[in-house]
Amino acid sequence: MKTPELKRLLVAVMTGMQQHADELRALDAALGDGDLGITVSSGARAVVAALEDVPDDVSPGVVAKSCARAFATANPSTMAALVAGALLAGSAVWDREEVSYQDALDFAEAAATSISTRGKSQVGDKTILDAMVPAIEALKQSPGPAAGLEAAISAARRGVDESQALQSRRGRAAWLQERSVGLADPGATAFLRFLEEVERAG
Amino acid sequence: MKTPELKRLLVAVMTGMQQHADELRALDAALGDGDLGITVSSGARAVVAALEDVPDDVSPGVVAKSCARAFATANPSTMAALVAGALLAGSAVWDREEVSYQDALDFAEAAATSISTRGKSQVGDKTILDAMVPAIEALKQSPGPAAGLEAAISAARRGVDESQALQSRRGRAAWLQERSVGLADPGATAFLRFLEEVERAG
Amino acid sequence: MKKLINDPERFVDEMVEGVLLAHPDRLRAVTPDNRVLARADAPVQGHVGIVTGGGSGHLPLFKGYVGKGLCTAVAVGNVFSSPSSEQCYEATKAADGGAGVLYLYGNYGGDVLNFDLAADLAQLDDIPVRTVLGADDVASHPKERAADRRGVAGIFFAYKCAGAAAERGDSLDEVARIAQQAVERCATMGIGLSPTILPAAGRPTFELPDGEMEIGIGIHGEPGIHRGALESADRVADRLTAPLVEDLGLGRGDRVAVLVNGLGATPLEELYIVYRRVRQLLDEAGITVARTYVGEFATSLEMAGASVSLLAVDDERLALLDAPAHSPFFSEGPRS
Amino acid sequence: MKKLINDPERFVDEMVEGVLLAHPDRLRAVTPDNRVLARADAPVQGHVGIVTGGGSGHLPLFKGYVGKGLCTAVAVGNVFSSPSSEQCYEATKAADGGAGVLYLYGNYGGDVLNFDLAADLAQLDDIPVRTVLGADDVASHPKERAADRRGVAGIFFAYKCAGAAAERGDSLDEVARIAQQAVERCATMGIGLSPTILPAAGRPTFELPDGEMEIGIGIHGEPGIHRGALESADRVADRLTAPLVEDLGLGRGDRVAVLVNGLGATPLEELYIVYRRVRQLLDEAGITVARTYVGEFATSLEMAGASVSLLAVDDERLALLDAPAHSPFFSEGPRS
Ligand SMILES: Nc1ncnc2c1ncn2[C@@H]1O[C@H](COP(=O)(O)OP(=O)(O)O)[C@@H](O)[C@H]1O
Ligand SMILES: Nc1ncnc2c1ncn2[C@@H]1O[C@H](COP(=O)(O)OP(=O)(O)O)[C@@H](O)[C@H]1O
Ligand SMILES: [Mg+2]
Ligand SMILES: [Mg+2]
Ligand SMILES: [Mg+2]
Ligand SMILES: [Mg+2]
Repeated sequence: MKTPELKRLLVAVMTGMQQHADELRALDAALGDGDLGITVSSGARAVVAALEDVPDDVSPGVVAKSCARAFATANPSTMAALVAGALLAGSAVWDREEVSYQDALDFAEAAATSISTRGKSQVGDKTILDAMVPAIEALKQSPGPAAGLEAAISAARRGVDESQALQSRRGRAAWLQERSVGLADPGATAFLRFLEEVERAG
Repeated sequence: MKTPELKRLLVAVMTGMQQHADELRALDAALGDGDLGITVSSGARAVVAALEDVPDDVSPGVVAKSCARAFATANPSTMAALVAGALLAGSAVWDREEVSYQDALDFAEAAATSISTRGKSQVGDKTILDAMVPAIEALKQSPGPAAGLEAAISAARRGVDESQALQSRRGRAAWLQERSVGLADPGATAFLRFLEEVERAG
Repeated sequence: MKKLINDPERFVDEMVEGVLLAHPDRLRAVTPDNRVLARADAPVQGHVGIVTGGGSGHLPLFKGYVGKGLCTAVAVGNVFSSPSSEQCYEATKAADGGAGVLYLYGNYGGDVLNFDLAADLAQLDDIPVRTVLGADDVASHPKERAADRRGVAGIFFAYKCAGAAAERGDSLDEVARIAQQAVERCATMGIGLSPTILPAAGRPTFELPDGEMEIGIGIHGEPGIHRGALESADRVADRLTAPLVEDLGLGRGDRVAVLVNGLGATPLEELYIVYRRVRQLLDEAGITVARTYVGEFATSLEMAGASVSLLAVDDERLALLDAPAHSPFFSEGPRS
Repeated sequence: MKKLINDPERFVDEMVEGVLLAHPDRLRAVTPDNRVLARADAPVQGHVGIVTGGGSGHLPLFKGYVGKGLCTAVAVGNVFSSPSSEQCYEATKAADGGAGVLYLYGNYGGDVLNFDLAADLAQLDDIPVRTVLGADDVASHPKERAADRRGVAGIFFAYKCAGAAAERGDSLDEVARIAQQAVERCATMGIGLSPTILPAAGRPTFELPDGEMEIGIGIHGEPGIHRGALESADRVADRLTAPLVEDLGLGRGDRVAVLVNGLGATPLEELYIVYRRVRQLLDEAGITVARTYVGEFATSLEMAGASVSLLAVDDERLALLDAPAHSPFFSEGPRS
């Protein structure tokens, strides 16, 4: 995939993401402060706007960097900072003209590592990582993009569902302690919606 | 009527008045600040409590003075101050052991004059006087207590009804200007309810 | 009812008890029922005393303006209800330092009746009393009847000016003159977005459906001059400001102090958004904003809404505004 | 929505514009987008700079504590949302007077991530940075995890102490030590009675039926430790105070400063009713209340509710609390 196609895909995905603002607001209101809807919708809108100014002749890595900056400053919450950091980490492995399925995998792994490092968090803490890490694992185990995406979505969905039973250990949701049990993590759900939008756009 | 009977009558009337708190609150909320319900209910309660401490061997004038003090301090609003002043003015003409129908009339006239003087108000300003003055007029024209009370109630009711069409010229309600037209004056209504309670108790 | 209270009947008593416990070095109870409070150092010998008072539910009004450079004593009524004449009279005695006493309070029937009676009592004690009524709400009466207007947030300016004059030792006549001018050169208009609930009544004092506004509302929820769908902050600021400029006859080159006051539940953020527009309007009209106050100065329990006050100022009035003033609720300038 | 706003997306920008228009002599914009503000006289050469920041919607927190004897600069986020790392970095540069910079803000994930990044950038400029996190909300974590608690109203005490230390010329290490101790010796717990509405979302951030209360609520409406039917003010004060006394290990003979803070829509009268009970409890426990603060110090837009904070004090900390501090939103003591 080259830059023009990547940009088109991202615009489609980020446009789609804005429709999930309500759901994410509600989930974050139950477990946190209710601003994740705004973070995702204004962040996605900012990414779309930023992509308009990105020329077609830059590398996919530069595209990711632009997205990172736009998402980070639109509504700089925890999620915005973690996602932006993740995109920056991923962009570092994308310094080429065209990216392959393997490159996408490498990007995702670098991104997850970044979130884990900056957030001092791991799978089981009931964060975005509970959807992201199993999804990456499923991608790795799949033969190619199409099957991979489907497997990743299933894995992310399972991650969201299974982590409901857990207690949140990071971010605002951790303050809820036992009362967080039974609720879905907003960040993990956002990641699931992201994968679904990729499937829809692709 | 002597002091013990007067006290019994007043306790009955003031107990009954507390049931009109809601209506008076609502009327005062529409035309003013909504506190007339409290003024009347807490004032009436204070009068009942004060009457318990009034010995039977004082003059009816002293009874009226005790009521004035109790009503004035319970919730010292406009109405409380005007009514207390009116009772004090009335009590001055009651310095005797037993009061007659004529004494009641004199009391009422002194009371109305006090309100008019202190409030710088007259009939037509859409205040308590719009019910009180016609009621006193009806009393004067009647042969005796029973017929008099009935006539007074009718006159007061007419006063309340007719003054609805007027614009309030005194107190908070005056700020409403044209918007006060069509609403009943809370103070005039309170006076009507007072007469009705006297009839019920008698 | 979203209220943090105990027995509604004890609302005022417990509130005053809290105030006295919190600020024992600044305020003292004059009467055993705690309904009359004075500056800890009152009376100030040789200085004019200033007595204020009125119903409760308006904090920092009224008791919050008892302090150095402000009022000397206050009579505390029940919620939205006048103090009694005895209480006003006790406040008068506590404030009298031998130079006479100014009554400075809002123009409400019950208050006027009770303070007038207190003045009669004070006269028997040879305490000279003058009365100046806060009457700044332009929505309550047209200019021809300016003296009949109700008093709202703008009384803060009168406290500030009269308090500074009394503190520097002005005569009763002079303090009264300064207060009267501050009242006459001040105009206020407010907007209500939600009603208030009297603790003892447990119910809204008036109906105001969600999404509606009442322009010209009083600080007890008295109806205003226009009710309609809630508009933007800028449009509301336009509606509130234009009549004030008109009423005070302000024009290019004039100077004003601005007070944007919150009625209770409206966030400070929104008051600054309103101020922004007020300021734009005044700038456009060539009127200089010499001093700005934004915050809660006169509230109505948990009412949502705001008011805008303008005070026309000259050098004299500015100096009075800038004089130090210190109460537990309002503090500005050096503390002596 | 009972809000006096214009375009919800411009809520913060217009609010900050209003603040700058109102207080041009005290605050200045550091960046053209007005999202970084500093004391008008910043940086103060040779003195430690204190940078704070966080989401908007909490006035007077955060920008209200920028002033003499308080913080030096602030990074202003969107409503309930962290400022960006660039904004934090700009604030750092504006605050640096050559003696290093203390970051003092509330313990929230987004803020920590962005301030940490700013500290990395500042290091490249050779500006020494230390970080102290407000973490006083005992409802958010048990004592074993005290450092993970969220920061709420008690950060006021840390501002006051650290600001006084910076103002008198203490070193960065010393200012950081004083701030850290103020955080550690402070505990807060709050109650929410109604939710708050984000201007841009236009909907309550959480559900809280009328007549219910959330004990232990955070200043963004984060759930607390108990939800149930609203109780009397005294009972609520009991619930809020006991855990603080326990957490700080306070006992007979200890001294504290008390802060009763309103979350936005709760009338000042009710805060004093709460204070009354808090005071009774401390008196009964033989704990001396050395200083009292009642009012709005850290809000959550129009949320109804309150919080109680206790700060354990000794003579040193009392002197820091009593040092003069002057911002447009908080003023105490002589102005130099
Ligand atoms: N330390 C962390 N590590 C990884 N993910 C985190 C961490 N803290 C929070 N998150 C994720 O961020 C989501 C909340 O994002 P957001 O609403 O932006 O946070 P906030 O409002 O607290 O700034 C959570 O649902 C969780 O998935
Ligand atoms: N100046 C006046 N003269 C006569 N009656 C008055 C006057 N002002 C008010 N009233 C009466 O008082 C009633 C309101 O009483 P109240 O609610 O106690 O007043 P407030 O709440 O303004 O103190 C009015 O309905 C009217 O009948
Ligand atoms: Mg959130
Ligand atoms: Mg009334
Ligand atoms: Mg009243
Ligand atoms: Mg957030």
